Amino acid sequence: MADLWQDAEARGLSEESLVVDLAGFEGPLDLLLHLARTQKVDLTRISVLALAEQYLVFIERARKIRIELAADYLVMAAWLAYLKSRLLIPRQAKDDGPSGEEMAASLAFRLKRLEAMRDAATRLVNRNRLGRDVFARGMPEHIPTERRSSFEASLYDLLSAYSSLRQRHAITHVTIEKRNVWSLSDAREILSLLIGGFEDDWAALDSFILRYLSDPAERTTAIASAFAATLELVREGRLELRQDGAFQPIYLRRGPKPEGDEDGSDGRG
Amino acid sequence: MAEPEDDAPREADGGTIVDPRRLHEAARIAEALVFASAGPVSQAYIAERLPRGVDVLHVMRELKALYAGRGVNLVQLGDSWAFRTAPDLSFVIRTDETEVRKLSRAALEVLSIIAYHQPVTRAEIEDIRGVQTSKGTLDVLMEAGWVRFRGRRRSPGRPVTFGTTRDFLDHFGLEDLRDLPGLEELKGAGLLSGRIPSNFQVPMPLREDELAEDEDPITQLDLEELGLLTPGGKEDE
Amino acid sequence: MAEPEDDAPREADGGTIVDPRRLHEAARIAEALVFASAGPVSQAYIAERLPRGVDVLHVMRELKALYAGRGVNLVQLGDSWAFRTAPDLSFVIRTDETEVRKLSRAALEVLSIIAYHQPVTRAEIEDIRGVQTSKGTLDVLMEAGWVRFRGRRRSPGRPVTFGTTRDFLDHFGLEDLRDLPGLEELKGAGLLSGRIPSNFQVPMPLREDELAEDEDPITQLDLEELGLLTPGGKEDE
Repeated sequence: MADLWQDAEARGLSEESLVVDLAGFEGPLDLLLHLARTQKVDLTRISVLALAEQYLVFIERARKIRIELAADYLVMAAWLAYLKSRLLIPRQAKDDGPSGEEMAASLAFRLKRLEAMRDAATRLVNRNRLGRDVFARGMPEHIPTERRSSFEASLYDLLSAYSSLRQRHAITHVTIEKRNVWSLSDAREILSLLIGGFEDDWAALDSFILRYLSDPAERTTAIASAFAATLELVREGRLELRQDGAFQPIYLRRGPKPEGDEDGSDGRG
Repeated sequence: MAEPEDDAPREADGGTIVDPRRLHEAARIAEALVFASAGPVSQAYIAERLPRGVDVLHVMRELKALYAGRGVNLVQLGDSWAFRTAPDLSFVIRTDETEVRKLSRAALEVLSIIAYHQPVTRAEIEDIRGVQTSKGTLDVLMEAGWVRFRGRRRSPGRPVTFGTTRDFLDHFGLEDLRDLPGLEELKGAGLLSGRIPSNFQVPMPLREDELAEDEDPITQLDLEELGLLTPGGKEDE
Repeated sequence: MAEPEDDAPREADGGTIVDPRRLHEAARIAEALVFASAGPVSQAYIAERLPRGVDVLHVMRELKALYAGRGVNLVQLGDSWAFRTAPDLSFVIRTDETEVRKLSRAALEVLSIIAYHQPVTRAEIEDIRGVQTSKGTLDVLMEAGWVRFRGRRRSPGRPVTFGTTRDFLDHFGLEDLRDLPGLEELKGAGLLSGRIPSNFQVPMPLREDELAEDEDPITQLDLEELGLLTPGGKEDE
């Protein structure tokens, strides 16, 4: 493990260039996967702690050189900071949050799964593809009408016709001013992203959210909006809240109704 | 499509006709139908046009074997059939104009996730990739005709599910979704599920109190040295 | 089926190579070239792509013989070659040569409005589209069997309401009208951009067999009155 740390230190320079390349990454998991690869170990044997640390260092640098980071990256940073604290601090007796090991396992799983899909994608494009390696009849003599109808249209045709029609008539000219406050929907979206990462146990995430998701100037608006969004999510049953006493940390966990319209990542059977 | 299920053994299977003349005639018809079309032709469509009492699947399999060693092969794509040039001859046929749709990395990734995880919701795709799917990615895949809306998940919110099409099979030369490369291994490793499989091994974070053989306990000093403690020692509770 | 080289070990015209393996390979190449080409392929073009020392004409003749009894024949057109369906099988190819027409943009729009907004009257369709709907458009959709009269609105003039049919669901691969993607999903798939007003809604269509509160079922009498009953009373169900 010590080797890995030194490794990370030695890579300081390349990380610098990574920061500049941020646009080349497909989101935080992609970045993590890249960092994990540079550990040059099998994914099942990576040091999750080292990885979390590398990621956080990376994010810090990006922020220092004022690269605007998408919320996805910051959400991951908040989660990893929380994971780190879980892994490093001995467990408190009354603490019923997810264990660091569980969180690490879930991260390792997600990385492994993403990597597997990457490999699958590569194998897929390298197959013999129609029109490149394999060819169809160049001079077709007929088109089988397999449907009873003599009209051809796909669901995609239908939906895109509908969408563009409705859109055409709905467009009104609205200019939205760029604002430096967190809107309720910003906060809601960020929280929703995090809910996906929650296990079914309580987690004291609020402090990490604030640390990573807002610069000091925005902190007040962030607190206000995040709290309001939290309440809204609680009301919808997608989140539960707990606070043991005044000024104590606020714990969050996934509510009984995780799958909403857009998110809720655990609805599969 | 309301196609009469085509692999259902019709009356044929029991006492299939073996008259070689009729079989040959049926093979000729099937061959002509598929050969004349650029796109895949469904087995049900072929069956409807064969002499009564002939087992389509039997005919198609014979034809497939007949063409196996030739420059043009008969391939099965889901419940359809098509003639395609043999892959090893691509070097002769490929011209400068031949060009296949270029997919962005994101689109390719989303495509494979849909292929391997279908039916899959957008939220699940995003969960796997850890990033929101940008507008246009799914759009491109649907426009290419490789991805379609499949239905809705029977879960709160009834999210729409995505799946792949027959054109997808055709384009990537897959007989069936089961032929997706590495599908079985991925399934076996639990990597096509939303949950961590019980046999998933993460050796790294051992329990706090356990140390690997080659490991020394980490101390507060180490942490500071490594710069892991943020100013103010917040980690220290 | 006989492979070409089975009867090949004779001295070919003019003392060319007769190695059956090479001949077979040449035949495969020629076959694939002719198959994949968009028009007849000249013999010279094929010759250029065959292994050196192989006699094209010999190869093509062998191939022609090979395909002679099959459902697809190799035919010579001047100095070019092409595959054609065997003439005696033209009946199979022709049977349903009802041309498949692409649905026009207007028809697609009207169809989608009917699908999402059903039960919907003609005036409402025009209101949503912002243009008048020609009678032909609705006729085409009726002819396709995708749209039907559902009932009559209990409002002045008792306008007829339109809805989709079972065939519509079949054609578009939907199990249920509620499988049509909603606002969020259209957005997610990149079909709707984010720049839409907040009050923008995509309705959830009423199922085929559900009547809206202000809707009466359509009767035989209505259809007759509207002059919509085709001879034979097909609408009657």
